[in-house]
This record gives sequence, structure tokens and C-alpha cells, in this order.
Amino acid sequence: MTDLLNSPGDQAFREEIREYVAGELHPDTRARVSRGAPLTREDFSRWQKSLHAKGWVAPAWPKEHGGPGWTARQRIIADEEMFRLHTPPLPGFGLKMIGPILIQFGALEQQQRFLPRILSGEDWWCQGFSESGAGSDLASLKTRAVRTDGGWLVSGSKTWTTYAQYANWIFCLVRTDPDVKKQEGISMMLIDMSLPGVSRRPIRLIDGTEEVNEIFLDQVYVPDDLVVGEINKGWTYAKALLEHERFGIGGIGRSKQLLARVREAADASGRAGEPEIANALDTLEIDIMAIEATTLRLLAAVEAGVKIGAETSLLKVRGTEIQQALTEVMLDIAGPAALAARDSAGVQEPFENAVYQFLNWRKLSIYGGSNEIQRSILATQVLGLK
Amino acid sequence: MTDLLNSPGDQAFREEIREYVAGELHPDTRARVSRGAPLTREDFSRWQKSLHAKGWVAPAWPKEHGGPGWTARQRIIADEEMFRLHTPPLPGFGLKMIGPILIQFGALEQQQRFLPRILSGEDWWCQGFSESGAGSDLASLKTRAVRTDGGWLVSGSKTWTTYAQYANWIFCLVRTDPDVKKQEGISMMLIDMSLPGVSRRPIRLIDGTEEVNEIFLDQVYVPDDLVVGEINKGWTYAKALLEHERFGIGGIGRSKQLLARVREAADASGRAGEPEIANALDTLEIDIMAIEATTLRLLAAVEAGVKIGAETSLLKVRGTEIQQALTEVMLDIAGPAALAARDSAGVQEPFENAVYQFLNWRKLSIYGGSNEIQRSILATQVLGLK
Amino acid sequence: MIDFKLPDEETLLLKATAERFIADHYELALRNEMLTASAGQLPAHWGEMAELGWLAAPVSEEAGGLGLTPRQVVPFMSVLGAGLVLEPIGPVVMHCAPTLARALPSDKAAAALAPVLAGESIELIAAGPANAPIRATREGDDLVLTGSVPLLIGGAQAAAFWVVAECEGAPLLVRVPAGEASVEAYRVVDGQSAARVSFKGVRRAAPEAIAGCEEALAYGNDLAMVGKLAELAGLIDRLYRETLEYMKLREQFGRPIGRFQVIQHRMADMFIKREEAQSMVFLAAEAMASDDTAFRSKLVCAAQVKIYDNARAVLRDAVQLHGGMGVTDELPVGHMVKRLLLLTRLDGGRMAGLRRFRAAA
Amino acid sequence: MIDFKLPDEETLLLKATAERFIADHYELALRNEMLTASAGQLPAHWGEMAELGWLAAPVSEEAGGLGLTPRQVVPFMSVLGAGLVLEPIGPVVMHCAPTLARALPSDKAAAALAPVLAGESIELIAAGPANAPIRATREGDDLVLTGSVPLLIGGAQAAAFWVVAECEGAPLLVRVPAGEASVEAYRVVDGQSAARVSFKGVRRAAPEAIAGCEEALAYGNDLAMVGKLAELAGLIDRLYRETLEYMKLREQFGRPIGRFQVIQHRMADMFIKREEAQSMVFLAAEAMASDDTAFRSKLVCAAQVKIYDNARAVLRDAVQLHGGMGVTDELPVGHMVKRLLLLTRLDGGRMAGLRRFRAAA
Repeated sequence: MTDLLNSPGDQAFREEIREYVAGELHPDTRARVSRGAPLTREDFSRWQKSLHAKGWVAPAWPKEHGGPGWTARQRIIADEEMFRLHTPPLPGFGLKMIGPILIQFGALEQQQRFLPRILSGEDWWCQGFSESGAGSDLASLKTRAVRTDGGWLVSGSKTWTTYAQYANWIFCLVRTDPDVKKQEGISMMLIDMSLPGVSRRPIRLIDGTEEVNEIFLDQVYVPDDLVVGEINKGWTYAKALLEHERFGIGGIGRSKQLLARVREAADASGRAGEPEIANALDTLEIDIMAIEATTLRLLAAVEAGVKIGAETSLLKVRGTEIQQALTEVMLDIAGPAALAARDSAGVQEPFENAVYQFLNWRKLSIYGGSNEIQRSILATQVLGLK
Repeated sequence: MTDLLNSPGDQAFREEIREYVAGELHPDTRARVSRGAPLTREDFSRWQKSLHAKGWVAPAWPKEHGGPGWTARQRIIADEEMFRLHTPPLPGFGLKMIGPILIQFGALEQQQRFLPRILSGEDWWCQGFSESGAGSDLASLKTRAVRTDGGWLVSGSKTWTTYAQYANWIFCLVRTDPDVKKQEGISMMLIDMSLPGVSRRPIRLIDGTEEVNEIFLDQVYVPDDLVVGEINKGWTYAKALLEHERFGIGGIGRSKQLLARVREAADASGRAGEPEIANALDTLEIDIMAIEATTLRLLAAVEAGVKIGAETSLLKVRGTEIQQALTEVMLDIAGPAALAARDSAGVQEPFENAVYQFLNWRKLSIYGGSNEIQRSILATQVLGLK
Repeated sequence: MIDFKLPDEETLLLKATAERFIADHYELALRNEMLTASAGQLPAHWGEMAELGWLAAPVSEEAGGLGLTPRQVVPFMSVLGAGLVLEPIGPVVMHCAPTLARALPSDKAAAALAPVLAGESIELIAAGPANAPIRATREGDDLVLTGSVPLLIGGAQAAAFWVVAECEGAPLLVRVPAGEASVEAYRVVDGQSAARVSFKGVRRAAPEAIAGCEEALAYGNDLAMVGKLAELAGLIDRLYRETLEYMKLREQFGRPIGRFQVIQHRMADMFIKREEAQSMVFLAAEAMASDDTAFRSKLVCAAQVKIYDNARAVLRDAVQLHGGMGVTDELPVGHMVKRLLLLTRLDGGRMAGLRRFRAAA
Repeated sequence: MIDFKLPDEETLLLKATAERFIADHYELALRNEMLTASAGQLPAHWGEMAELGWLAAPVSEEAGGLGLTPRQVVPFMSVLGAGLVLEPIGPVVMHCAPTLARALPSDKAAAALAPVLAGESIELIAAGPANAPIRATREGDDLVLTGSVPLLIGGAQAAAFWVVAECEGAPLLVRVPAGEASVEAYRVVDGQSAARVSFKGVRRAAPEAIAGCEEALAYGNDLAMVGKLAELAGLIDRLYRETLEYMKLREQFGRPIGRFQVIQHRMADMFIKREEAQSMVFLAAEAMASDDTAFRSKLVCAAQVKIYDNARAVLRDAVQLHGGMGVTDELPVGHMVKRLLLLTRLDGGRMAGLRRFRAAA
């Protein structure tokens, strides 16, 4: 689809990215990404190495911590090009979550110890926020840390922990004071997953993959130097996280790549000209433009010093609605051609992952603050309805 | 569209109706109804006379009070045929509201005094429930009745009073006890609109018509024999009203007539074959079938002794959604041809009332319990979510 | 004539046996076990289904069946669909058997159907896609069949196929033993066994072919659709009920989430969609009794469009309202969703239904 | 190049004068008074608009205008649209004047536009519907114009029409004084004055016609669309703000209705639609600066589709959430709704926009 950012400078920057990616991206990885197939750990780590070598692995980090020093506009372009070129989207638990938290709130020793290993991929982080009893009501979490000599003993369980099977570290929200208002007794801790007391149960998802897990913590010892910032301030840090890279939550690059893939499938199956298909795809292309234009407009306002807060929730809502709609149009195009089980003798290209992507991406409107939560945030924090 | 009720008996009944209507309906009235134009008082009263002469004016009334003794199935067919033949839908304030209330709860003298005049059209009733401060929260009404010798003095105001300009009687909900729970201090009274203290202000609607009014009551005297049923039981009677003719609230006959009109317009303008128009109209035809089938299914359950309660709210929700969607498709078909002001030199047939009907019918999802209220009723009373 | 009388005793009995069957055999863990079998293996409970008389349900008594009406079979099929059965009950009971019972004179039908209704031989209607029908050409006294069916539920388990073949502009129905076709077995997304079935110059004696079967094929296709819609209506109903239950149990922010107004309205909409689906599947079943084939087809297509639409919407909301649990394989909701996806996409979907609706005068 | 810088000082100044103008002249009661005038009467405040320099805003300086960019004019047009002005400001300022400024060499443009920009002569582009264009045929040295424009906003108030006529496969632009056309005045639903304008064999000297004006016409059409989208974005914004205000004030069941979760989410959606509309109108205005006409047209059409869709949705919810008050003529919401209806339906609507979007490579 049309590039909105197409000044000569933009074009040169795109060219630079294309050139590097062309020389680095492994063809197997490229093929899996382009077909919407599940990715392997190798796909991610190989690609992280390439990006790290070039200094591009953490687009939004400050330069002094290893970021590339790109402008917001460049970050948008880079995201778009990376998706367009079918590079694998690196999991954000280290690069977009705990990394930025440590940069903002971590102790100097924590930064020095962990940040380089996040950039290099040496450490793989996972996130221990959700609990099975809490869901959208994150602050009612029950995992408890009890004071012990020089540290804490943590017990409880976490769930929806994506890629925990690959991770060696987990950052957790735990309750350190049960006697105060629920948001005020929470701390953030860094836990080595090889410690005794840490165990894992994979959760089989609706699409047949096992990318998420339950994590059990049984009297796991966390020394004081692995607590992030101050005790009982964990909720503040978690909230700050939601604001980090908040302009990226529209997933514009991802949506554009998916749109391109659906258009290719429509062409390949000879159905691109059917009015219902054509209208749906054109409308979704325009929907993507609208959130891209909104992202750019909000960014311009921020750069001009206007304070933008929870408005970005709209990017999450619309972005995920668009992506889910695209996976559904893909199924409309496929018809029965998408119905064979993955990897079975019945699969038909280019629809071999269509059902599974449709199923897997139902999560987009659930995790990271469900779309219902996002609408409530907009209504109360932006519109002042309370 | 397809008649679902088409047994030989059904067909004979349809024929009987067609024959009578053909001989009675005034061509001017027919023309106005068929074009969606506003109707005059004369249109209504002339047609009421015809129906009354035949004994068909109150399909749902018991035979002993003047109803035709039709089955539920016949009432559905009659409604459908009447709409199809472009008869004017008679306002229901007498025939479908206060009439049935008096039959169920009124004193014998009230029945003898008022029912025949409702059937004949000699009395024109309007409804005094809504107040400008109350809206959907009907029970918080403020019009007060104060006890006086042999009756009550009523003061306050009512709004959204449809066709009050034609009416000589109004039935009102008024507060007779301000000191109890709000639903428990309300009574229903019958008020002669020619009395001193009753005055009226027309409200100009968005479509330019003045079919609704504000009614002001200033110390209006209501003798005890014009109170319906018991004092302070008005809320119960009003609620019973909502259950009367509840299977008619889907407005199936009305929707079918409108669909036919929109299809004719699509044909006339040569746009019936455009996929977007054709898909929208076929989908709406199926939507109408679905609420018709649901109406029949619920009716069959009632006849078999199953208790059906607030489920019928779904007919109101879907029926009004369909009717509003149809007025919008009409505008899509019309394009600029619908934009001239009513009765101006620019009007183009068959779209001369399209914008006004679209605007006027926005009310369908607001009045009689807004669709938001209906969904809450379903959720709490049928689904048990509370 | 359309009439919405409440279900009679036979209907309720049949439905009750289906409920018992599901309770006995289709607990989620047992079902997951069945999924590990190879796609070509015979269906686990076929014999029991035959014994229960199910395979004969909507076949006329003259042809050896029970002579139940479509209307009587709908609640039964709804239970099996919502119960996620893996046996090819729809393709055999709602499609193949009733089609043959109409296409053949009753004595011949009874003979042909006997092993099918007894559960000894799984036989299926095999028709190519609309844009690539199977062709029959005459060579001497033989017919030569060429073409394929990319996705046939139960195809890997069938003993014979009744091929719908186009010959000189008209359809023929030709029985081909499975051994003479090329059958590539695989599972579909909801775990059912299926196959790509190809006919590469299969030869049959011409007199064996059944001609003049258009009406029977049309009736069978409509009935098969009613069966599928019954399954979907059952799935919609169960998704609605399980989601409602979850909304009452699951607590967030200190109260059951079903107390939040947004959830209440979403559930009200799901209830409406469930009611509409129930109404439309009965309407379609009633229409099957009509002699007016255009009327029948119009109502079946209307039900198809409405139920497909409602199924998709209910799928989205059932998963969303279940939150994280909705995207796992650990609750029935995830499995129901996959079957629902399959059933709404085995044919041309809502658009194909809408076009046929338009065409039925 | 697309850039979303915040509005500059000129933009804000122009917008502020528009706000003052609306506050002074367009209080609802004053506006209702204006509606009682006959449709052919000259617009009430045209002279003042000219004095404020508005008529010259987006015309190049060489052609006698202020040379403001589309981007600078958008907020101004939004204020006038939301303010429900009855003067034909869009057709003159955003369509006719900038089209002429491009179609004519700048000295001629300056001469032709002088009376228009001074407010002395209301002149409009008059193009027939796509399927019934106005035709020009040559007769000797004359052109003979035949055809009509069924709905031309401001048509009853114009002193001259710049007719877009098809002649031998290419468009010509021909000025026709209003006296030579047949003008049937009427009001449209939102109260604006309009006319059916017909040309029944109108004769003009051939050399007067402007040929080679395709590019200017395309630019003018796109700019007129941007003007209309600016009005719509303004209307959406004001409907959103008034509805939000009402949700905070109006009480039901003992609390402001804005505290009900269902209302909150509906308002969140209205906010999203308003933000998208703001973004898209700026995107379209920015695209007007591009030399790549396909790019420009694609973005303008995208904005059209999105803003039309959002306008319709906002209309529905703004009325619904206002309840009974939403369907009266007593609050601004009812009047805004009618203007919004008009603006989204003057052309082929979303479908026409989508088709042009598709066609723009």
C-alpha cells in the first residue's frame, strides 16, 4: 500500500534498511514470516544477532544505552520496512519491556549487568505479570514475597507467559505488602529461572501451538539487588511500561505486511476482483492509513510539546481490530482451502496458516489490556467520564 | 418478500383482508402511506371508521369488548397485509395502550364509557408518561397529584406526547405519594384535555414535523372515578402495558412494507443490481425473516403453555435496527436525489421523503424503552446477569 | 406450510439418546485421545450409532429408514454438533442416505442403503467444486469418471462414493468403491477425518448410473445444509450458554464480570443471535417439507446466511469474553470455535448462500 | 511529503476569525431566521466574508489570492461547517476560485477572479452528473451547451457558472452568465440554498472556452473534496463534543449517564472516530501539495471514505445518545445531523470514493 512517509530522506533511510536486511535475513526465516508460520527460537536469535551487529536491535533506546539514535519518524519507517521485508518481529519482553524499565528506574549495576545481554540476546526475558485469578484486574495479583535475610522469598504463579520455554530470566510483579491498597503493595523483581522453586507448565493454545506457559514460584529467593527501584513501587513501573513505545502499539508495520499477504492470496486465488473482497480490503487499507495518520499526528503533537496521555489506547483498539479483520478476510478468500490441519496432507498454499493465524490472533484484543479495558481508559482518562 | 405464513387457510384470510381493503382505502391515504409521506388526521380517522365498521379495528382485544376474535397467527397476517396494502398504521394510544389497560384494570363504568369511543375513533387519546427530566428513567417522574375534595389536583408537565394536537383525552402517570420508593407512589389518571389548566406546546422535530408535544398541567382537577384501578398502582399497569401486544413490537409488517418500497426505489433508479445494494437488501430481507421466524417460534411456545417474558425485547431491538438500516439503504440508493427540502422544487421521486423518514425513524430506537434499555432488560431479566 | 409447534416425543427421545451418547463418549479428554488416531482409521463409535438407529433417521420407511422429518432430526443434530462428534454423521445421515432414498425407486433404495444404515459400509456423496465438477464420458458401454473432491469429510473412512458426475449436461449418480478412487487422508482443523478423493479415469458400466436425479440431489443438498445448520445452531447455543456461565462465575475488580454493563449488552446480543439461529434452523427444516422447491431453497439459503453470520459473531465474542482462557485448548470453547469455523467454510460461505437466495425466485 | 506539524500562526488567525464570525451570526435562532428567506436571495453575509479576505484564501497570490495552503484552510473550513453557515463558501472558495486560478494563466485568472474574490459576483463550477455530463457541440464559431446540474449548492445565488462541458472527448470550461441558464431555486435539507441549473442550447463564442483544463479540474475537485471533508471533520468534532457534554450533564437513574459503562464505550468509539477524521483531513490536505496526482487522489479518496463512514456512525450515536432531544430541532445536534447528511451524499458517497481510491494506482 501507499507509503505516507516518502520524502527523499525517508526514501534513503528505507533504502539503507532494505540493503542491510537483504544481506542478513536467512531465507528460511523469511519464508516462515512471509507465510505466517510459527517461528522458531533460532529464527529470533539469528535475526537478533544481525540487528545487534548493526546497532539496530533496540530502536527506541537512548543512544548511550545502545539505541541507534533514530527519530520517531525513522522508527516508524524502520518498523514498516522490517515487516515488509519479512523479518521476524523480536519478542519485546527484554527489548521493549524490562530493558526500558531498567533504563528508567533500575540501579546502575542492574543496567550494566542486564542491558548489554538484552541487546545481544544472551538473556531471554519473559514477563510475569498476569495471574490466572486476576486477568484484566492485574492489580489484584496474589503472588507473594515474604521478607527474609537479604532478600525475599517469592511464592505464587504467573500465567500467559509467552516464550517462557526460551527464557532464562523473568521479571515479576509480586505483592510485598498485603495490608495496603492493592496497587500500593506491589514490587517488581528480577528472577533467574534456573533457580530451585521455578517450574513451568506449557499451555496449549487454540491454534495448537504452545507459545504461552504457566510459571510456578515456590519459595524462590530474590536478593535485594534484584528488586527494581523501590519496594512497593512496582505498579508505577508497570504503568510507565504501558507508556513506553506507546506509539508503536498500532502495529502499523504488522498490519501492512498482513494486508500485502492477504492481497497476494486474493490475487493468487483469482478472487481479488469480487466486490465483497475488494471492498473489504480497500476499506482495511484505508483503516490502516487512518491509524498511521493518527500516529503521525499525535507524534507531531508530542514533538511540539503537547502532552499526549492515554489517547494512544485508540491505536491499540483500532490496530488490533484491523489485524483481526484481515485474518478473517483471509479466511473468506480461502474458503475450504484453509481447512486442512496444519502440516497435514490437505494443506493448500497460500492458505496453510490462515486458520491458525486467525485463531492465534484472537489474543490481540485480549492481551496487553483488552480492548474493553482500553475503551474504559479512553472514556475515563481522556474523555473524563467517571 | 416471501410469505412464511402461506397455508391455504392463511391465503384465504389474506384474500378476505385484501378484498375489504381494496373497497375501503382512500386513494390519497394509500398514496401518502406508500410514499412514506406524513399522514393527516383525516387519513387516520377515515381509515379507523372503515376498520371499525368491519369489526377489525382492535385485532388484539377480546371479542366481548369488540375485538374480531382472531388467532395470533391471523393477527400477524392481518398486520402484514395491512402494511402491504398501504393502510395507515393507526396510532396505538387508545387501541393498544389505554384500551387494553382499561380492559384489564379499569372499572366497569370506565370500560363502558371509554372503550366504544376508542373503537369508533370518537375519542382520540394521547399518552402522558414521559417527562423531560426523566427520559429512560421513567419512574422518576415529577408530575404531582394532590388530594382534594372528591379527587385530585394534578400539576406538572409531560413530553414526547405524540399527536396530542388531535387528542381530547390523555392518560397520565402522576405521583400520588412522594414519600415511598419511586415506583410505588405512582397512579394512572384519565384527563379530559379540554379542562382548564391543560395546555400544549408543539415540539418541532428534526424532520420538520410537529407530531410530538409538551403538555402542561396546572392544577387540573381529576375526579376519583377517572383514576385507573387502585391509587399508587400505576407503575404496575404501565408495566403490564409493555407486555400487551408484545409480539407485535418487531414491526414485521412495517419492515416488509419498507423493504418493498426500498426495492422499488432500487429498481426505479437502476441500482438494484449493484452488489453493495443487492447484498444489503437481501441481508435485510433475511434479517426480517429471522425476526418473523422468532416471533412465530415464541408465539408457538406461548400457545403450548411455555412462559415467555422479557425475551420479546429482542424483537424490539432487531426490528428497529432493521427499519433504521432500511431507511439508510434508501438514502444510499438515492444519493443526491434525496437532498431537496420536502415539498421544494427540487424533490425527485421516489425519494421525496427518504431523508425525512431516515431522520424521523431515528426515534424508533429511542422511544418505548430505548434499545439500550431493552438490552439491559434482556441481560438482567432473561440472562440473569445482575 | 410453516408451523412452529413444539418438538414431539420422537424428537425429544432422539435428542435424549444423542445427549447420553455425548456424555458417555465425548468428554474433552476422551475426545483428545480419539484425535491421535490416524485419519484413515474407522470412526470409533460408528457401530453404536448404527445400533441406535441414527443412520436411518431421516430416510423414508419404504427405503428402510425411520422416516423422521427434518424437523424431528434437527435437535438431534444440534446435540451432536455441539458435542463435537468426530464421526461423519452429517455426510452420511443428512446427505448420502436421504439423497439415495429419493434418487432410487424404493426397493432399489432399500437394497442399496441396507449396509449403510446397518453401519457396515460408510458411503458418501462425492461432488466436485462448483467450478470443477467431476466429468463422466461415455466409452462404449462404459462411463469414465474424471475429477476430484479436494475436501470430503469422512472420505478416508468411506467404503464407497456416490459420485455426482456431469455427463452431457446432466448429472449422473455413480457408485464407486473406495478402492477404485485415489484417497489422500488428512485431518481438518476441528480434528475430523477427511480426504482428497480423486477419480482418475474410473470405469463403471453405464447402466449402473442413476440418471434423472436432479431433484434428489437438490433435496439432498438442502437437507445436508439443514444438518449443518443444526450443528451450527447447537454450537452457537452451547457457546452462548458456556460464555454466560463464565460471565457469572468469573470475577474481576471485585465482582462477577457479568455485572459490567458492557458485558451485559454483549451477552444480550449473543442471546439474540442464538434465538435467531434457533428460529432459522427450524424454519429451514420446516421448509424441507414444501413441494415448492424454490420456496424450500430460498428459506434454506436464508437460514444459511443468517446462521453463518451469527456463528461468526458468536465465535468472536465467546472467545473475547472468555479472555485468555478463550484462546487455549483447555476449555471446550476453543474446540467448538474450530468446528464452527470449519462448518461455516466448507462451502462458499455467506456470499454463496446469498447468491443462491437471490436466485431462488 | 506528508508532515503533521502543528498549525502555524496564519492558520490559527484564519480559524479565529471564523470562530468570531460564527459566534456573531450563527446563533441557532438567528440562523433559523435566515432560513425563512427565499432560496434565491443573496447570502446574508457574503460581503463580510469577502472583506475578511476569506474568498481569496486558497487562491495563489499571482491570481490575486492569499496563497494559503489547503492545510492552512482546513481548520477554518471546519469551523464554518460545524457552525452551519448557509453561504456557499465551499463551492466558491474551495472549488471555483482555485480551479480557475489553475486553469487560466495568472494574469487572466486575476482578472476573471477579481469580482469573485471581492464578493461582487458569486461564480460556481457547474458540472453534470458523471453519467450525464453537459455537452458542448460546435456550430460555426459557437459552442452550444446542453445539459443540466440537478443540485448545485449556491446555484440560485450565482451570477455566473463555469460550465464543465464535454466537447469531442475532452472537457472545456465555459463561463455562462446566470441569466442565460435556466435556474430553478430550492432549499436542501440542511437549509442551504441550491438550484437545478439547466443549459438548453446556450451559445458562447468558441474562443472564450478554456481547453486543456483537465489538471485544473482534477485539482479543483480534489480541493473541493478536502473542503467538504474539513466541514465534516468539524461537524464530527462538534457532535462529539456536544454529546460528551450532554453525557456529563444529563442524569438518569440518579447519576450522569456518562457513568454507565455502555455509554462510556460508545463515547470512546466516537472519540476514536473523531481522531481518525482529524487525521485523515490533514492527510488529504497535505497530499494536495504533492505533484504526484495519483498519490494525491488516492489519499483524498481514502480520507473521503473514512470520514464519510465515521460521519455516519457519529450521526447515529450522537442522536441516539441525546435520546428524545436528539430528534428535535431544538438543539444544534439536529441541525448538524442534517448538514452532515447532505455533505456525505452530495456525490456518489463512500462507494464512489472507494472506486476512485481503487483506480488511483
